[in-house]
Amino acid sequence: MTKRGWTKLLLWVGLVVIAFALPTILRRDPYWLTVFCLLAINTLLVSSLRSVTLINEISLGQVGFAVIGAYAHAALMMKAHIPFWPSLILSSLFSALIALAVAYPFLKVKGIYFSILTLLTAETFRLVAYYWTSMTGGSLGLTGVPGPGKQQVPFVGEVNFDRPANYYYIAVGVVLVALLILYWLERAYISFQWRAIRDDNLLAGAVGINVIGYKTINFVIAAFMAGLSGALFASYQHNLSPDTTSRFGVSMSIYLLVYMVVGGKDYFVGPLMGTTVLMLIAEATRSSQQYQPMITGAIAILVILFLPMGLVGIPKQVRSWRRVKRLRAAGVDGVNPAGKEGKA
Amino acid sequence: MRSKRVFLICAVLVIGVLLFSLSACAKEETTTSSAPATTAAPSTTAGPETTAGPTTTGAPAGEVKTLKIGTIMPQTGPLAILGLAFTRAWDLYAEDVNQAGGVKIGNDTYQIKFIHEDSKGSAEGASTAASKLVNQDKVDLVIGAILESEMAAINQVTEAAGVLYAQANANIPGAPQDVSSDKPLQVRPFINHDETGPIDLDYIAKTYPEAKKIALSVPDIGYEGMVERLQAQVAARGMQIVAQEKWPWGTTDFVPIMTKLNAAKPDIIWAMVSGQANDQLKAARQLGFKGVFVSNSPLGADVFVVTVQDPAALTDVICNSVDVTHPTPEVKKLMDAWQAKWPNDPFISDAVHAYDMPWVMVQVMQKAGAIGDAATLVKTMEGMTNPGDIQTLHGPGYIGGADRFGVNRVLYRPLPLSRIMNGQIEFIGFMEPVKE
Amino acid sequence: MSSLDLWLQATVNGIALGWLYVLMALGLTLILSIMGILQLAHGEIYMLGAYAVHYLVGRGLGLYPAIATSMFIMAVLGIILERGLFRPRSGREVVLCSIVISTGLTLILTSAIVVIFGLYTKSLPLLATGSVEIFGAAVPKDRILAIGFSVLALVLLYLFLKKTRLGLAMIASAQNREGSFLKGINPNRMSMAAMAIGCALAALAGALAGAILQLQPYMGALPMIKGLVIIVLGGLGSIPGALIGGLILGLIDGIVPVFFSPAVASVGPLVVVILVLLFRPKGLLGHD
Amino acid sequence: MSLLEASQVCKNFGGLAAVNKVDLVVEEGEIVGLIGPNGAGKSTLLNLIDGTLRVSSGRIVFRGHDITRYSPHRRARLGIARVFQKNALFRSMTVLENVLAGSYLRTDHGPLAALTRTLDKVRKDPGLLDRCHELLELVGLTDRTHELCVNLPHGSQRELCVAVALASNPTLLLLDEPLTGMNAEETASMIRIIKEINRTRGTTVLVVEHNVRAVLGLCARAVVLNYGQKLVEGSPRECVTDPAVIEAYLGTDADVA
Repeated sequence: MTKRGWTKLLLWVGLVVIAFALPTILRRDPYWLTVFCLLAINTLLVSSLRSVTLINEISLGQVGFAVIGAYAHAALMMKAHIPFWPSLILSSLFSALIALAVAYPFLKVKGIYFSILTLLTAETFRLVAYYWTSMTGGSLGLTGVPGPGKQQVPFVGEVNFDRPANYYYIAVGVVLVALLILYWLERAYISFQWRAIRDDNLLAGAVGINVIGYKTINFVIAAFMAGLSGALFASYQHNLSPDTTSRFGVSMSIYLLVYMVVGGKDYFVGPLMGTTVLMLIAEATRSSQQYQPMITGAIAILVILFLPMGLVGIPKQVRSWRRVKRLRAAGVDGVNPAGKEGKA
Repeated sequence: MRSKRVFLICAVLVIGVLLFSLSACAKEETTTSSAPATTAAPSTTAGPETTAGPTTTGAPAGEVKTLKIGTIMPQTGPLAILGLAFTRAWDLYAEDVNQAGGVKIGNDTYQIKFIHEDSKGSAEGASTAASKLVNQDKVDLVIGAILESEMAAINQVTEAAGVLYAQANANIPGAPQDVSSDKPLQVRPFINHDETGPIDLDYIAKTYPEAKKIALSVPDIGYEGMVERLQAQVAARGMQIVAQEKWPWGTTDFVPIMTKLNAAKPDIIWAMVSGQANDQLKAARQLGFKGVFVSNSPLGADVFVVTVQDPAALTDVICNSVDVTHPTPEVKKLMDAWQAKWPNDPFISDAVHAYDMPWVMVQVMQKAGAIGDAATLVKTMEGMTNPGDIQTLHGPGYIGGADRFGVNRVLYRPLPLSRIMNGQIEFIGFMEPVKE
Repeated sequence: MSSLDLWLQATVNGIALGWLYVLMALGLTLILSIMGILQLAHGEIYMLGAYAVHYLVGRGLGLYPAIATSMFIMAVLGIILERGLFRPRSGREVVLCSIVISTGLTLILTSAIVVIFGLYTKSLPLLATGSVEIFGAAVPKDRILAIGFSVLALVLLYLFLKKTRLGLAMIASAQNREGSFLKGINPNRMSMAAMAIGCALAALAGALAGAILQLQPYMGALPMIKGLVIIVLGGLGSIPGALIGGLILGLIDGIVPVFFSPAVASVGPLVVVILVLLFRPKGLLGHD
Repeated sequence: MSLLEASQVCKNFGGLAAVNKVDLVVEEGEIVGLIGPNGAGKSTLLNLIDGTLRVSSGRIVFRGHDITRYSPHRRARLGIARVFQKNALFRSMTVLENVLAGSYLRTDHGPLAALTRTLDKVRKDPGLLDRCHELLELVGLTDRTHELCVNLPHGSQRELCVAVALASNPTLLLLDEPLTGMNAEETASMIRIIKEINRTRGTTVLVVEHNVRAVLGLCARAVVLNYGQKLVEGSPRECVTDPAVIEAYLGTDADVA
């Protein structure tokens, strides 16, 4: 392992340790745990969006798969009385299945069209949830989505995971496992094919890579993760509503993209960084309520204009600025003395 | 291999932290699950020890404390205008009380402090805000929400923390998110405008005896129960509903809906509780509807006059909202305070409903003799069922609702009735809600 | 009212709405095809245009001069936005940058309007009151006027695009960005013209919609989605496509809620567009 | 049986026939040149053969398989490789990685394996690396293995394109204007590489080229397209002296002579 690899591993372990120690550090303050719980769930959703960018597409429809995951989880637990864990997996799988069903025609559409297509699809899923009153409760919302309930934990005893402070462990744990899977995929051989497709899909096809096939795998995995985050959210919130202002509205789809870009879309920790920074800024600026969207908007624009690599990319960015400065300085040194001499 | 060993150490470390942290929560489980957390002791502040304000009577005694009320309303997003009206009314209420030296509850005098939080119009925003208010700010009471999903989200947090929750507004009375016996700490110091059905129908029967056919315009947000109730009330008066159209939340153009309703040739178009009744009136009149237009929403008659503009359209319009052109002295006082503070913003009639909410809750606390624990307060409130037990800006009211919602936790008070003729607002009077 | 009258009424409503949608969609389609970006803040330009009219009318300007001024201001704003924010920078992903920048812009503009004008719903002076009868159906006069203005604006736009060098260059550039670049058309100038025209059209649509309906800080979101649906339906860069798409969507919005349910009216077009994208990824009248 | 048989192949864009009823036969082991003036449909025909575009009508048979409806990657699997006209490379990758990516077909064990095997393991497979280095040696890029491909000069990028295409060990190599934008030295080197591929590996080559002189030196047989139709077929010498071809090329006499 290289030195950088070690630092990276150490940082990750530190992050995980802090994540699990947070409840103790915060003296089990349910408010901050609520915030961090949502943060974890959102990070997963943003990571799923980032995972689609690996095939050079911008999906504005991850929220649509979160809707499916959330309502499927609610239906499985409330109507079919399936326990929490199987339901969590099944509902995510269901979301992935829907993605698989639409993948072939969807992935033939590229670029800006793909973005519009996914945006409208997510909106369609939301509207279906809105109008399918018998299943989803419609605009009235669905109340009483169960959480994991009391569960036996080895060495610890019975823990009631319905309490927000304890649900935190489930949310963070599941999200960590999901992120680990996504991380694995980026180290796996398949990431090489995705990269090839991202760089040039015609050439990828010409060297024998099944472009639609590998894109489908990516899309389905991303939908699984989005569905998982939706299901986690359903059990966290215990009630769901498909209003435009809810987290299933169009604006959330686009927000996710902002989270990702602000964090740095080329980095695996980008979504985590972006979500954390923007959500914590939103919490910190609670008092300046009507200016809050303005702050988020300004951050988004500034980052795109001045930090194209995002917050995680700052060190790299600074290094490149320095290099440019050095080169300029060198250039000036090389040219200017003569000029000065000439003037003098 | 070295790296494998490191991974092992890391894994052990992570699991260790997890178990340690979890064991803490299992321990806490056993200590706290038996007794719900009680509200924190209010902090004491120095201040003038007089009591006045709309609710206070009696001589000053005891210490001056702070009554902390957390509010959760949409402050950003499309519903923010409602949040604005409500929070401003609450600030004015706090000003009234605090300038008069506070409110006397039991032996102590309380200054009122509001902490406003933004629900962003979403359930997750509401629940985060509730969690902050309850766990960080340690408020004594939570008021707020507009959407049903937000109410459910708040109730979940307040119920777990043992804090009283007074819900603002109920778009859909009797919905699963409304007050009920399975939510022991949720109350509604707010009347529903669907209580106006019999009042409006009786007035129409008297004023427009030949009008029998009603066309209903219904927002598609779960009003089925309210429509059923109205149907029974209509049938009891020998009228009939000839058409009914549902429109989705967020509709701005009502011409298609009104086209269809108008096609049934109704005598009356009835716009069920919605903030867009003015747009509906405009559309109906533009399409040539000449009959009676009823709006039982909290939308002020003055709003109709300002937005519809055309006097020909502003005729035979019946409103149940606060009539700001014919206010009671108390409402006038509130409007003046508003104008003094925000001279550029017209008064929003929802503020009247909002002002009553903390006032009602304070009256309950006064009756209970302490800001006390939530369960006692709810019990006290349930007992205030005699007319006149509660004072509101609209006159004497009482707590009821058992016949409709199974629990007596809903405010009832007189409802205003106005009519617009040729662009002029006529105030008919205050009507007592009728049980039907 | 007979069922025929109902049809007629619904159709006229639909056409009136459709023309407003067309104004939105034309701007979007020009911007999207010439600049290759997704300008999600176009709905906010529409909102801003309406508020500018409101402000100017409040300062004593007549409604029509106010609309003209607002269109001009928005055109200038469009040029500023293009130069300052949307002009592609080397090495950046254009689509991604445009989505994020326009999202930021949406947030900033909406909350700026809230801070400046407050949350209150505002109204503009009515274009007209009452209604006229056409074949037995009552048609609101203000809608007829709105159709008139939209058609006028479109005729002027058509003449501009067909009769001037700049207009012809814009059409060429909308149909084939790279090709026109090779033929010596300056893409930056095209982008500026597209933004200016698009924003002016959005301002007109906003002002007309504001006069027919009402002004709110959040009024831009719905027309934005409608605009996206239309340009996909009609085909990117296709001006007749935007026209036809807008009218189709207007008719759907006018007729479907009357004869079917609003649910069908809101979900239907989305499903249609998804299907169109799947089978003709460049839209009904789009070209490769 | 011929290696590739395209019969009555048509491709329409809207109303325009870019390729119109073209018959093309390529025998195993030969180098065939495809020439014609601008817009004659040469690249389109190549796109139809490698599957980037689907034929409007007609039939394409490769090694006895009817591949008319095959997607590009299935054709690649059968042994068709392609070098695109513009320098199509995996832009974010180094020179070596490009060739590794080109070797996909030799490392593919299905999607499940792709999900479970790490990239590092595949990358460090010694057999694979040897092959890649061999290819880089062939095109003369051994000293730039770890450079980002976009940093190479145009000529070297073109050579790398050939290496990427060869990495899948194709039977038929389709080259789309491999010599455009090259100086004399680079052109000579590219021609040498193509000939060597054909000689040592037995790879059949179908090359579209503008530079008729180069085609004369490279191919044993040439096909001339004009307006989407086949004009003449025969030895390069025959082709360029054919009056119809001269007419088609009118104005570019210098090239022909």
